[in-house]
Amino acid sequence: MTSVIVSSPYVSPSKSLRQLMINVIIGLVPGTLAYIWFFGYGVLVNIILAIGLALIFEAIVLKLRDKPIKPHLTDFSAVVAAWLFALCLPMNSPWWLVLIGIGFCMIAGKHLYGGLGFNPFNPAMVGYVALLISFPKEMTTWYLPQVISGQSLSLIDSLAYSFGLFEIEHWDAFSSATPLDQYKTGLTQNLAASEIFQSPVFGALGGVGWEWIAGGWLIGGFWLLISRTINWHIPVAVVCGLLLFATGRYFLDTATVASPVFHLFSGSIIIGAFFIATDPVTAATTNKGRIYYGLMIGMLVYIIRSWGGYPDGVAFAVLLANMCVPLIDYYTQPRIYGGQDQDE
Amino acid sequence: MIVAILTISLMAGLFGLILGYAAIRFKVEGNPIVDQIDALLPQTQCGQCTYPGCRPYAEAIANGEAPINQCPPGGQATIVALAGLLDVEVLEPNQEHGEHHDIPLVAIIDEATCIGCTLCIQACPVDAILGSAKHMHTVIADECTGCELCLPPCPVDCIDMVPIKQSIDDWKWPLPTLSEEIVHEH
Amino acid sequence: MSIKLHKFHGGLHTEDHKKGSLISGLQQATLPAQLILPLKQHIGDSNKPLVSVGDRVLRGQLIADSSSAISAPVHASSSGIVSEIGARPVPHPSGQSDLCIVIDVDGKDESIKQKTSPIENLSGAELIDKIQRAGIVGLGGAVFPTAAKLARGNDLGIKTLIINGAECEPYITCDDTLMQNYAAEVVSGIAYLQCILKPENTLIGIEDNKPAAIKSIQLAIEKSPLSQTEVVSIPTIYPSGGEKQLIKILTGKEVPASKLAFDIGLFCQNVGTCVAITRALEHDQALISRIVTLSGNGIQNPGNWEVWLGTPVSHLIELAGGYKINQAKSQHLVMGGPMMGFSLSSDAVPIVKASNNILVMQQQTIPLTPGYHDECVRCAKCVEVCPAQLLPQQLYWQARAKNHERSEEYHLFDCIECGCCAAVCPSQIPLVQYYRAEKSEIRTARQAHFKSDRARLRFEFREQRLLLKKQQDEERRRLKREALQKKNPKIPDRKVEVDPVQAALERVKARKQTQAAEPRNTTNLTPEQQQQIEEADARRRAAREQPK
Amino acid sequence: MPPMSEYLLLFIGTVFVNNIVLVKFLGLCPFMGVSRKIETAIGMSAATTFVLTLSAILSYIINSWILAPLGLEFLRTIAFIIAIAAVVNFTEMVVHKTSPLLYNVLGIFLPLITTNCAVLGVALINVQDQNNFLQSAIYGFGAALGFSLVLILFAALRERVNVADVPKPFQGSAIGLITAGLMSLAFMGLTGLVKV
Repeated sequence: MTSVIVSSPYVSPSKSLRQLMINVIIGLVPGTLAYIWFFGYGVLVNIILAIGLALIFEAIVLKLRDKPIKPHLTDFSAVVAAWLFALCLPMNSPWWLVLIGIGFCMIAGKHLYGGLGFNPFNPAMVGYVALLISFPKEMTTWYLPQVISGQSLSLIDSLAYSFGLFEIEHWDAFSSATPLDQYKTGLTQNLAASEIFQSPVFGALGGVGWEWIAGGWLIGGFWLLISRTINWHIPVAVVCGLLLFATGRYFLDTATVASPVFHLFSGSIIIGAFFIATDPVTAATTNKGRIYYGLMIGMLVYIIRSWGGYPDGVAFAVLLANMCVPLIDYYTQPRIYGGQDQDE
Repeated sequence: MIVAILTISLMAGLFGLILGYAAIRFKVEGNPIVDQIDALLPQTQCGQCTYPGCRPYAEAIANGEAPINQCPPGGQATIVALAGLLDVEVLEPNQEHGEHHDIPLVAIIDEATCIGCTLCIQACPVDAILGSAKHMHTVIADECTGCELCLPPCPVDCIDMVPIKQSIDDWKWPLPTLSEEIVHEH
Repeated sequence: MSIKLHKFHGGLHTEDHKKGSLISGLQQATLPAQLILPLKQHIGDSNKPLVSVGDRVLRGQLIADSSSAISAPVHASSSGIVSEIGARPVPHPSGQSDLCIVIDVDGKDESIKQKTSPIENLSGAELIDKIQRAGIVGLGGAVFPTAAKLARGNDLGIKTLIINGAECEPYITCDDTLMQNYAAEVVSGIAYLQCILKPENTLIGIEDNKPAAIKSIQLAIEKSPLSQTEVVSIPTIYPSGGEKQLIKILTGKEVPASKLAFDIGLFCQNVGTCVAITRALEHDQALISRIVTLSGNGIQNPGNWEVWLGTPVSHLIELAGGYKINQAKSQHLVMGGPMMGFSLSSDAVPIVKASNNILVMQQQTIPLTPGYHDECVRCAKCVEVCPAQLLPQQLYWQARAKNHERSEEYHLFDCIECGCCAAVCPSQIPLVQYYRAEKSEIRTARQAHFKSDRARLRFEFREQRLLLKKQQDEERRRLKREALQKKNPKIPDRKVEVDPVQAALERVKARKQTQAAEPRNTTNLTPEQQQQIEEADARRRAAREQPK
Repeated sequence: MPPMSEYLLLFIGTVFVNNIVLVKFLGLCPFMGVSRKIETAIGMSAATTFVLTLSAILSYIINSWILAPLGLEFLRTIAFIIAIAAVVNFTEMVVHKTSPLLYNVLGIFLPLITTNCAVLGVALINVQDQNNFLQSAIYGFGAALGFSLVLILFAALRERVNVADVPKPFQGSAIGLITAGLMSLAFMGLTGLVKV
């Protein structure tokens, strides 16, 4: 009866890959809603555009490699990568920016290495960093949260704007720096921390809108932990790595240094810790390895934020840590059953 | 101008001296790599690699005269092992030296036609053929490496190569068929 | 429970599906029309048949044996005529055939005369020899010849004897039924093992989802004179029945990586084997029958049967009321459990010493061909469940890339193929098949390497021999020359430089001259000889003209 | 800035910020050639660190004590190459004696260190930045550390990518170069870390 020899176990597995990816998508929803609430539909446009383009690119590559398209596409891995990528872009960035970013992310980041599971670098971050370096102007036109600027674009207007068919008259009221940019420019003019924090952009914890969005990511992160889609090692290690440095320096000279809470709730450290760093394909696989990997990301983020050239170092930190993952895996192999250094 | 030539030649002379001393101090004899390469070869001494035996072929590989894909009995596995040891590119087996048999071959003597001339006994590199002059010879199947060196000298051509008898224990688990073929079948 | 239980890393909590086959208790299987007994039902060297076609054999008669130490003889399960000794499909993952002895059962079931000699005064070695002659092998699934294992354990000295009644795999209930029905024989089997190995204490590990079995074994122990013997109820988690895992649970010790349980003074034996030992020693009855479970959702009424070895599976399935949906085509037959068993090519294969369970599943519940499997996303859920604490995803990549060196570095041979990793893998990768393929690949490479080392030794020895022979010839020739020198010293020493070619030419010229000087026999002839020659010439001339 | 922290900044700057391989793109051929296995990469990085540090110091000595007083700055390149060749040959003999397997595995790449542009590059940069003795030693050692760090990381990465199902035309050194490109992309994040 069986021409194809199949070995045990003859068990239909419980959780499938789609399940994992769907869990991640559910986790992304709360943060994204907060994002739309504060900054309008710009980000929704980006996300939908990114997902569409990502699926098209993936289909093209799979056709070229004559691999079966349907199973690969329906495992939602491209959707998750595109969604994360779109969240890093400024709200109403032009369509071609999304196209180039997603193209680089899908091709160079993922399919050149053989598709899902083989890419050593996180595809979303590869796309984002490539854009950050090649289009600095477009990548830094961020927006004030609507509650401050009082302006809000309807869905159709922002859709039209991103395709360059809609003009906004009072341009400056819209665009401004993110809280982290504000903090960075303050640092370069070595203002005291208290002076930097006067500007209206800052709210109670971090940036005005940003702290709620960070809260959204936190809710999504807990959902991932509860549904066992990720395990706790990486997020905890990332946050500890960051806080270790932040609180350390905060006590040294409270004058010029931002409080650790600010660091925690500003920029994309929460989404980085729970969604980007924990991408299982590019993270370390052993538990001990995950702790080192997370700590490394946390520290690098702090180093880049305080002394580096870019305001928010999460993307670079993740890529640098991905680079070290194979070495971490090589040196953090757990002790096997009956291993020499038995603890008896 | 003279000063320039002088300094350069002086410096070169000084470094030459240091290297001369170092050459004596760190003299290296023999080449341990040959033993490691020889350990990877299948030791059939069959000469299909155009070298009289495995050790000469190992020496040729060590000093770079021979490529690593001239050993048909070793097949792809030996090439991968040699490439791993010497950290060079893995090559395709070179077909004109003979092809690799997945199930190894063993010589077998047809007792009816064997005239007992002992020529094959002298030719066998591993003494795997038993028998004396004018008496019937036979091959020890476990010891024969399938090098086919006993075929040419046999005057009555009574030796032929047969694959080793495979029992159920020699069955090997196949790798799962690649997912793509399965999908096309359905 | 006086002893402290330990936990092993990983393991799976799965639904055990055991209730179905326990309802009908133990039933006796009827004799089939034909018994098919494979020659090799154990790990070790194969047997040679002792009977030939047409012989009449009795129940329990020895029909195949081998001289090697690691082997287990085969006995006829019932009386009948040997109808064929040839290749028949046997239960093996490859689905290939192997040499079997086929007996046409005559229904009389005559057994050979059992000589029940007293065994109290037999020494350990004699007991082991009786076990060897009875053809007893480990019935837990390993089928390693018990006599060889006992001998090895005796040499190394055993501190703790562990009896494995865990039976952790889903669907299988043959040990459970055995413990409930044959508790006394299990305990007396343990007594014999204790008398051979003389361990300090004995632990019987039974999973806590078998309360009836635990109670019946405890009752039997209280009735028996055994001391230092204890039944331990261990938590139900797959694969707690694995030898290394059971040792870790009961003693907290870990068998060192490339070593066996003996090396740390532990001896692990299955409850089924204990019953076989009792029957062999007390009633002198060879291993000719065992309890087999028939389970799965494709069979009418699952249950446990005491089956004669060699009974074809099809006969057993008829006993159980046949398939639920009666086309055999859509069934998926597995010998063993769903986690570690292997699928059978057809239901004509016989029951052998290793078959503890026949699982009959409908096609769609257990995928026959793996279908499409996604790529590994390194989620490391397999690392969490691996009882051998390995890195299944690393082993998968190295096996895929056929990188034998790295596979061994990641301890491939410590993998017990329990199937936990493949069961939890979200990408449904058939991990165990990759590992089994890589293991057989490495084994063939090792055999080839062993063979090439032997070939090199023989080649170098031959080179030395030829060199020695040449030197001896040289030596002999030199001695002979010296002897000649001594005998007739006046012959000038041949050292004078004579050009060998020149000497040869002179010799030829000399020979030619002597030939020329010799009288030819046609010169000084007597007159009659001359006359005879003329007559002959005349006849010759006449004959030449005549035919023209 | 007390000189002590200035040296530390120079060291961190050389190893991470303007890394000799990923930012200054020097020494790429051994970087691509030897990074097939982690063990060989470690061996090669040890040898290169020894050579690079020694030749940085040696070239500083030659430049400031021999060439400068005699006004022969134009001989700088030839003199440096001679020094580097001597150091490399010396290392080759030492490695051949101590670990023949490493010697055979590195093969052609051991003598190739002489032509490794990172080695000569470091020597010339030292002269260009008018580093004093200690600075050029630190710069040499820092560049070598940077080269080793990135080489070992790259070897581990390549070992993982070799097992991947890379499309046919990209297999081998093509995917290696792409990975190196992405690595330097990541290193861009550290620019501006040290205002040097």
